[in-house]
Formats: sequence, C-alpha cells, structure tokens
Amino acid sequence: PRPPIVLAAASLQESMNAAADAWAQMGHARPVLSFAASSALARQIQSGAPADLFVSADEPWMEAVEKAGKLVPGTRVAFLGNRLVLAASAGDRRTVALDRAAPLLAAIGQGRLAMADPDAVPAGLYGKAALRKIGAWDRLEPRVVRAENVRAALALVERGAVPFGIVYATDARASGKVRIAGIFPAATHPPIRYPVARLRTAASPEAELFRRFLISARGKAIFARYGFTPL
Amino acid sequence: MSFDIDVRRRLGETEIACRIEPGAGVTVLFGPSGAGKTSVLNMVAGLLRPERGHVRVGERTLFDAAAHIDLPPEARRAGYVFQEPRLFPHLRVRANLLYGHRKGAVSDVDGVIGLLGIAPLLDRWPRTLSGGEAKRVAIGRALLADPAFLLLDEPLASLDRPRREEILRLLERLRDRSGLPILLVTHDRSEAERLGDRIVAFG
Amino acid sequence: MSFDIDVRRRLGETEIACRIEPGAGVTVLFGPSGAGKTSVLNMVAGLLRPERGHVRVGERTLFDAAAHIDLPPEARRAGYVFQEPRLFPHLRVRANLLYGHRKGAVSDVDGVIGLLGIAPLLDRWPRTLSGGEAKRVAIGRALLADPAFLLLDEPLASLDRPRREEILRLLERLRDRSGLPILLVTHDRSEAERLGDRIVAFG
Amino acid sequence: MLSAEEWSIVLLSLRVGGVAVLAVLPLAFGLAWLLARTRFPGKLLLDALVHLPLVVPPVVTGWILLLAFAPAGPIGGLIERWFGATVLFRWSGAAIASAVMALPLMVRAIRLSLEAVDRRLEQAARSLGAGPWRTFATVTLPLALPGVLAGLVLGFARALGEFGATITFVSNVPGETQTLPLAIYSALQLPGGEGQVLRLSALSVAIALVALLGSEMVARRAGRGTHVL
Amino acid sequence: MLSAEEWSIVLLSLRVGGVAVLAVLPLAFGLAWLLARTRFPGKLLLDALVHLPLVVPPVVTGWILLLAFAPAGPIGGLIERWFGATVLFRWSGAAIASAVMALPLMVRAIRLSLEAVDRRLEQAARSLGAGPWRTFATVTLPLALPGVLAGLVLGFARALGEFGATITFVSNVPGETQTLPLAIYSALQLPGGEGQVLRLSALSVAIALVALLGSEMVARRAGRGTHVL
Ligand SMILES: Nc1ncnc2c1ncn2[C@@H]1O[C@H](COP(=O)(O)OP(=O)(O)OP(=O)(O)O)[C@@H](O)[C@H]1O
Ligand SMILES: Nc1ncnc2c1ncn2[C@@H]1O[C@H](COP(=O)(O)OP(=O)(O)OP(=O)(O)O)[C@@H](O)[C@H]1O
Ligand SMILES: [Mg+2]
Ligand SMILES: [Mg+2]
Repeated sequence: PRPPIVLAAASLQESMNAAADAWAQMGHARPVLSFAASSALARQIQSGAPADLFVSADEPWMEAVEKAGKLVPGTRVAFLGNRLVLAASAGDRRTVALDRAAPLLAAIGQGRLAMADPDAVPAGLYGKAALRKIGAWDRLEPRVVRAENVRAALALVERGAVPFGIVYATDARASGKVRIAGIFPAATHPPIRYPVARLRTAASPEAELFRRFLISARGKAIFARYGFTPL
Repeated sequence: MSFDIDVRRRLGETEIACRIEPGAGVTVLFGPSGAGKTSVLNMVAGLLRPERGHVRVGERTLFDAAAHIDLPPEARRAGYVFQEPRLFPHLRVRANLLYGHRKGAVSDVDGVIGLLGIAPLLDRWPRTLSGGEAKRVAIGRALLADPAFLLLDEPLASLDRPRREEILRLLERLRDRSGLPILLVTHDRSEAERLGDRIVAFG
Repeated sequence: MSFDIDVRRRLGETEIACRIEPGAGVTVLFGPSGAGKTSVLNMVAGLLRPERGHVRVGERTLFDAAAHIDLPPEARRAGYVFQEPRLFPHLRVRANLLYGHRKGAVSDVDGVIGLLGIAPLLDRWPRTLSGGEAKRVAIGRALLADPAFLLLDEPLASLDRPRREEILRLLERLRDRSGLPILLVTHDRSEAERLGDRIVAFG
Repeated sequence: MLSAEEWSIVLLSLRVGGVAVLAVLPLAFGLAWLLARTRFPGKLLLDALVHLPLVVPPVVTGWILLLAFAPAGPIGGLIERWFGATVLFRWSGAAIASAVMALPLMVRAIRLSLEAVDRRLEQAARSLGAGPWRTFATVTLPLALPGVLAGLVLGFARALGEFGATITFVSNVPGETQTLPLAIYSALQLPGGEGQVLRLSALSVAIALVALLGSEMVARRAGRGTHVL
Repeated sequence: MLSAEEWSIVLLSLRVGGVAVLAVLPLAFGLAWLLARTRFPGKLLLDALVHLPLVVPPVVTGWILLLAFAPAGPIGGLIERWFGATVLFRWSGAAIASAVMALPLMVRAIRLSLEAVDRRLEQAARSLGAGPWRTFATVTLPLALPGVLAGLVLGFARALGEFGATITFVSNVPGETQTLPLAIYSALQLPGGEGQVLRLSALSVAIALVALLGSEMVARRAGRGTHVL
C-alpha cells in the first residue's frame, strides 16, 4: 500500500525522521515526510492537497485547517510540548534569570536579541508573550532582530551576529554552538504544543496507524530524546 | 512578359509616384538620389505597400489596391538585389547563395558561381567579404532563387570593370533568352543605355 | 604633404601588400574587387594593424612596425568615408555630421551641408535615408571632422551624375587649396583619371 | 563521492529544471515575440504580468499556484478531470513552479535579442521565397539565438535555485519535489547541517557551471558568423 | 488608502530597490563588458560566479553574505574598522542583498546588448577623433541602452521581490529592513493574513508597473533612431 504522506513542521525534522525510521523498522512502509513552515503546509491542506497527516508547530494553524473542514473529527491530538529558552553563544558563560525583566535587560544591554518574527511565526509569538509577561518587551522591542524562523534566529546566535536569541529548547539543545542561558518559566507564555491530526484526504490505510504510533508512549519517547515534552 | 506598374506612396515628406507602361526587356529607373527608386523596387517586391495603384508582371497581378490584391513577398518570385548586400550573417556564402534555390530549379548553380567569380568564397562567412564580393554573392543569391523577374538596385556599383562587363553580359543573356523582365536602378548612363530597352526618368 | 605608405598584412587567404611613394595630391587606389583596397585604407586609418611596414602622412608617422609606433585611430585625424555609410543609427543626421566637428575648426559647416544637398535631412534619423543620402551624410561627417587627410572608399558610388560632379569639384578644391592628401578608391576610370595625380594599380 | 540520496536529488533537480525550461521556452518565445514585434492595447499589462513572478515574493507565487492547481482550483480541476491526476506533491508541480519563476528572465533575454534582429534580413528572406515560417526558422530564430541561449541559461540557473514558490506550492517531498534548494533548506534546519548545505550548494554550482559551459560552446559555434571579431 | 505603516514599507522598498540597482549598475556594466568584449583565462569562472546568486538558493546567499559582512567577517570587519558601522540589520544591508540578487540578471541583459553593438560604428567614431571613452559614452553605451534598461527593470523587479537572502542576512527589522516581501512573509505566517498578503502584493505589482512604464518610455524615446519599424 502507498505509504502515508506526512506534512510536518520544519522544527520536527530530526525527531520525526527518527520516528519514521522506528516505524519502518517495525515492518511498515516508511511514511513520506515533507517538512516546511506550518503556514505553508496548512495552506497546502486547505487547498485540498492530498496528504494524510499534518503535524503543526502550533495550534492556530491546526485550528485553521480544522475550521476549513479538512480534518477527520476526533483525530486531532496535541501530543508534544516544548520550552522557550534564551540561547547565548557557546563562549558566553552567563546565566540569566527569566522570571523578571532586569537580568535580561542587563544581559542584553546595547546588544541585540534574535527571535523568530514576533508578530507572525509561532516561536516569535511565544517569545513576545513571555517578554510582555515579564515586562521586558517595551524596552527590548527596538533591539529585536526578527528572523525568518526559529532556526534562522538560532543561526544568528551561532554566527555571533547577535549575543542572544529566543528559541525552542529543542533547537538550543541540538546545536553545539550555543548554550542555554536561561529557560522561560512555563507560566510566562501560552503552552507550546504540537498537534497531530489525520486529514480528510488521507487515502493510505497506514495513516491512522502511524498517527496512533506517534501519540503512543513509544512514539512520544522518541521525541523526548530530542528534548520535547511528551503530553 | 513585362512590367505594368503604377504606384504611389508617401514616405515622410517625399511623395513617390511611378508609372511604368508594359514593354518587354530591361526597364531602367534613372533619377537623382532620394527620388524614390529603391522605394519603387520595394513596392514591386512586396516589401513596401503602395497607397494606391497596381503592380503587374506579365499575366500576374502582384498588387492591386482597387481589387484588394496584395501578394506576400514570397509569392511574388522577385529576384531582388538590394542596394546594400543584406547577406545572412549567420550563413556561409554557400548557404546564402542557395537560400532561395529550390531543388530541380532550372538555374545553373555552378555556372552562376563561376561567372560571378565567387567559387573561392563559398565557405566564408559574409562578414569577411569585401564590398564587391558581398555584392556579387547577393547577385548570385537573387539569380539562384529562380525568379520570375529581377529587381536590381545598383547591382554593379563597387564592382571593377571586368566583373561589371561579365555581369552585364549575363543580364543581357537573361533578357534575351529567358525574356526575364528586369527593373534596374543605376546612375551609370552607359550602363543604362546599353541595357535599357526603356529608361524611366524619375524625380 | 603626401602619403608615404608601405604596408603588408595577411587576411585569411589574401596577402595584402601596398606601397605608395610620397607625392602630393590625390592618390587613386585602383584594382579588382577583393584586392585589398579597403584593407589598405583601414590600415592607414589605424583600424587594421599592418604586420609590417610604415604609414606616414606629411611629417607625421602614424605607424611604423620597426619603431613600434602605432597611433590610435583618433590621433591620426583621418577623414574616412567608409565603403558602407556607417552612420550612427541613434543620432539624427545633424548629430552625425557634427560628431567629429570641433568648435572653432576651420571647416565651413553650412557650406558643406549646402554643397552635399543634405540640408533638408538634418532632423532625420539615418534609417530613413536613401542609399545616396546616407552616403552624402557620411562624406559630410568625414569632411567636418577637420581631417589632416582623406580616405575615400568609393565615395561617389550610388550618387547621381550632378551630385557626383559637385562632389568631384569639392574634392578638387580641397586638393588644390588646402593641399589635403587624399587616398581614393574608385572603380570609375574617368573619375580616377580626372582626380588622380597618381594611380596605384592593385591586385 | 556522492551518496545515492544526493545523486537522486541532483537527478531530480536536473529533471525539474530541464523540463521546466524546455517546456516553457516556446511560451517564453511567443511572449517575447508579442512584446518585441507587435503593438496591441494592453501590451504593457502583459509585460507587467510576465514580470509578476519576479516582483512578487516567491512564496506568494507559490501560494497563487497552489490555489490555481489545487484539485478545487481552476486549472487543477481541469487536470483532475482530464488526467485524473494532480501536480501537487509531484515533480511536475515543481517543474511548473520553476517554469513560472524562470519565465520573466527568459522572455526578457529573448525579447532583447529579437529587438536587435535586423528586419531587412527577414525582408530579404521573404523576397527569396521563404514564407513567414521559414523566414522565422532560418533567419529570425538563428539571429535571436544569443537571447534564446541567455534565456535558457538564466532560466535554468533560476530553476536550480528556485525555493520559495516550490516549497509553498508542492511541499518538500523527498524524491518527488525535494530539489537541491529544498534539500538545502532541510539541511539548514538541522543543527550542524552547514557541511551538508555547502556540499549541496557546491553541487548546484557545479551543475550550473556545466550548463554555462555548454551554452557558451553553443553560442560560440552559432556566433562564428555573426560576431565581429 | 494606504496606512502610514504601509507607506513606510513602500518607501523603504523603493529606497532599497532603487539604491541597490543604481549602485550595482556600474559593476554590472563592467562585468558585462568583460564578458562580452574580452578574453582572459578564467572568464568562464567569472561568468559562473556572476550567476551564483541565481543558482544557489537565496537563503544560502543570505547566509554567505552574513558570514562576509558580520563584524567578525572579512568585509564586515573592514567596514567596522573604517566606518565604525555595520550593515547588519540596516537598510544598507538589505540593499546589498538585493544588489547581489539582481546582479546576474543585469549582467546578462547588458551583455546581450553589448554583444549586439556593431563594432564598425565604434571604429567610425574613433576615426572621427573620439577617444575610447568618448566612443564608449556616445556610441557603445547608447547602442547598448536597451540592455541597460532591461537590466534595470529586471534588477529592480528582482529587488522588489527579494526575500530569502534579505531576511537571512539582515533579518526583518520594521522600518529598517522590512521591505514589502518581508512584510508579506510576516502576513503569510498568520492564519487569516491572506487579505494583507494580497494587499501588499498588489502594492509591489503597482510599483513594478510604474517602473516598467518608465523604462518603456525611455526605451521608446531612445529607440526612435535605432528601431526599424
Ligand atoms: N521612413 C521615412 N521617413 C521619411 N522619409 C523617408 C523614409 N523612408 C524613405 N524616405 C525618403 O524617401 C525618399 C526616397 O527614398 P529611396 O530610398 O526610395 O530613394 P532612392 O531613389 O533609392 O535614392 P538613392 O539613389 O539615394 O538610393 C528619400 O528622400 C528618403 O529620404
Ligand atoms: N577576416 C577575413 N578572413 C578572410 N579573408 C578576409 C577577411 N577579411 C577580408 N578578407 C579578404 O581580404 C580581401 C581584401 O578585402 P578588401 O575589403 O580590402 O577588398 P577591396 O579591395 O576593398 O574589395 P572591394 O572592391 O570588393 O571592396 C578580400 O578578398 C576579402 O575576402
Ligand atoms: Mg536607393
Ligand atoms: Mg572595399
């Protein structure tokens, strides 16, 4: 049978590939994985592209796809969580408390802060909410460097173009060139959740089985290895 | 077979009008620079559209404003030697010569090439030709297209006397044997008098 | 003031060699098509580099292979009328005429324009000119560049008899009054005999 | 030297870029012809339309293509009805995206060359008995060849580098739509993927170099007659 | 009609695109000249280098620019030392990114036109006493004008649509580097942002249309002499 086509947020690339490998080792056909920005994938689904599963990096896009009537009801599950961290270049030994504004403002000083676009990209939206919550946003907004996505923000820190960046814990952990200087308290931003759902257009009989595998304890354990919090 | 031409056309400030009554042989267009000789040839060849009048060659009507007849250039079978050579720069001399030549046509390819003295040039690119060489290739190209009539715009300018003499003789033969109607533009009175069965003064 | 030319150059299969001993007035280059007349003019103008020899005009050495002298074309002050008109297509006739004209130069602009009969063409684009009109503009352009010598490659081809006569008279005057050395290519024997103080046969 | 996976990405890129550029060439030529040789009302609008994929960010172009070629879209519906197929997630879709992005570059280059063709040579061909089509094939087209070649090179290079429209339109499906730029994007998402990025980029450059070399050789052969030394 | 924010985005895009294209024009012309008129070892390599920004995905170009212009990078270090400034996160950096992306298109267009210039006309100018520079300015350049104009239009259009290299290189700073495509990208990320996307895209297209109109008018004026009807 035709393997399922899985549309997944780009930030899941490594972990989802590992999950697909594990699935293939269990004797199934390896699913076809397509990684891109959640927004691009969601638009493809909305337009009726014939895929099987959608794994989004945030809820609003999944919401939009559901509203468009493209999901099989009852198959949408938020199965992974993530944390927001302040990444610093590897040589920087400072740690920064992130429950209030002062330490962060002091650490950044006249420097710049990279993050994914705070008005658009999920990681940026979370970061902006967190900075708002601790009362640092108004002071930091002019210092923010808005990157295309969270990986690009991380790359800016890796190359020393900026001293700090707000990225997902998973990204910071995977990179050898940055250090986690602080973790935003979970209460400072809306919960970061990765939902999965089966699509109306799903034609592969394996689609539902793979979705179940992803949200199973075994599946989640794979993602946990990459720093995600199983929900 | 003969020309029967009556055309009119305005070009910028110049009003060009030309009338050629039927009559066999070589018709010489004679007139000062800028009188409209080239324009008349263009109208006969179908490259410039007259505002009114008609163009007939032998039995064939090539253009008639009143009857809305306007044959495209390729259907007129003109053998046109332009005032400037207009060789195809991307084709070698041989391919230029044979461009309008149809297999099985009567024209004697080797004869024409020999007579024009262009045999050594066959594999050359046009840009390497001298002025007179290019002119001779252009004459050959027109003759080999198996034309129903010839339009020659100063074909012998920039040719040396012996060459000129040979080509004049060729033209005379064409006129006498095949009865090919020829419309010739020249500024050389001796040429005009020698070839011209009729001289149309102009401008 | 006179030419003193001895040049050699191979072009493809053709070996071009030309020797012109000093001597005042008009030197006519006479020879069959493809002999190398245009190439010699190009070598005198600095547009084609001789393999050896020298080019002197009056006191000035324009080229000397042995002495490694090779003046760039713009320093030679040639008034070159090319075999084809080579007008600048993006400039109107007036701008073409004045291209080489320096303010305060001796040449009589209105006189030249009047004599060549191109006054009505001044605001036209070159592409709208007839063959003879373009040729006359090219002659005017060369004369107005205040040249130290003239290179004329069949300047009178495609001109009608009255125009030709006037331009011949102009050239005679230039030769006689200003002593301008002139190198003329022509296929017309009467022209050659009338103007030519010396005729260099070729090829 | 190259892993099997890299090979398949390279082959896919070649196929997508090659098919895109060759398939769109007649359209590009036709448009260039219209813009260079004819006058009609709305010509400027057509001109602007051709430039559109250049002006609008690639992601928007990809999105518009998605809307048009989706099963419910105007073109996608027809394809579905006639062929029972879709171009979404397919290499044919990637080729469409590349073709659209390459189009403006090709049209401009060809148009420039067409405008430089001496019309008097076409007249000469007509007077020698060649109809409009033969004149086109034997005079106009060969004389416009530098533009056609430049268009092919520019278009192919653009297709090789095309990313935004492709990923938005046909997603990032390995073996089907994952051309070199998309593979590079994927590698960029991986921490420490820079080595892979450079490797794949070098591959792109190598392919482009070969294409360029080929075009220069064809241009030199074809230009022997026309180019003044 | 337009909000103040949209206005400032439009003005910024115009500035970035305009400066990019005009500043890179001399370089583009010089490269086109080298490629069209001279022979030297390594010419093909230069040709390939010019095409590079087209072949390599924009993000990679942006990334390479970042490496070069970062304070620690080879060019960025010099700029820092000499001017005490950086182009990162500045509109000047966005202009650099656009210029680099526009370069190959401009070079090709200008080169095509330069190759079509009849060298015999340059010879005529020289024989009339014009030195190499005057010949260039009064003959070569005007005759190559169609290519220069095409290059400017293509380059400006490309600059208007430039996204990947810009955002990677100088990020998306409102008022400084947020040109139209970056604003469009932001709008695309949000569900329901389609209206804004279309609005901003329409703005891009309108600007391009005006630029195109201008170039066609200049081309028509300049072409009066050269174009055979
Ligand atoms: N597009 C145009 N606009 C204005 N005038 C034009 C145009 N085309 C041609 N003319 C004029 O029409 C006249 C006739 O031109 P034509 O080429 O037919 O002359 P001709 O008799 O062949 O002259 P020549 O012996 O010099 O070749 C000329 O005065 C020319 O300037
Ligand atoms: N690039 C080239 N390759 C080969 N042969 C060439 C090249 N350029 C010129 N020739 C040849 O050199 C010879 C001299 O040419 P040139 O133009 O000087 O002749 P010309 O005496 O002016 O002839 P015409 O009276 O026909 O104008 C010609 O036979 C020409 O074919
Ligand atoms: Mg004429
Ligand atoms: Mg000659």
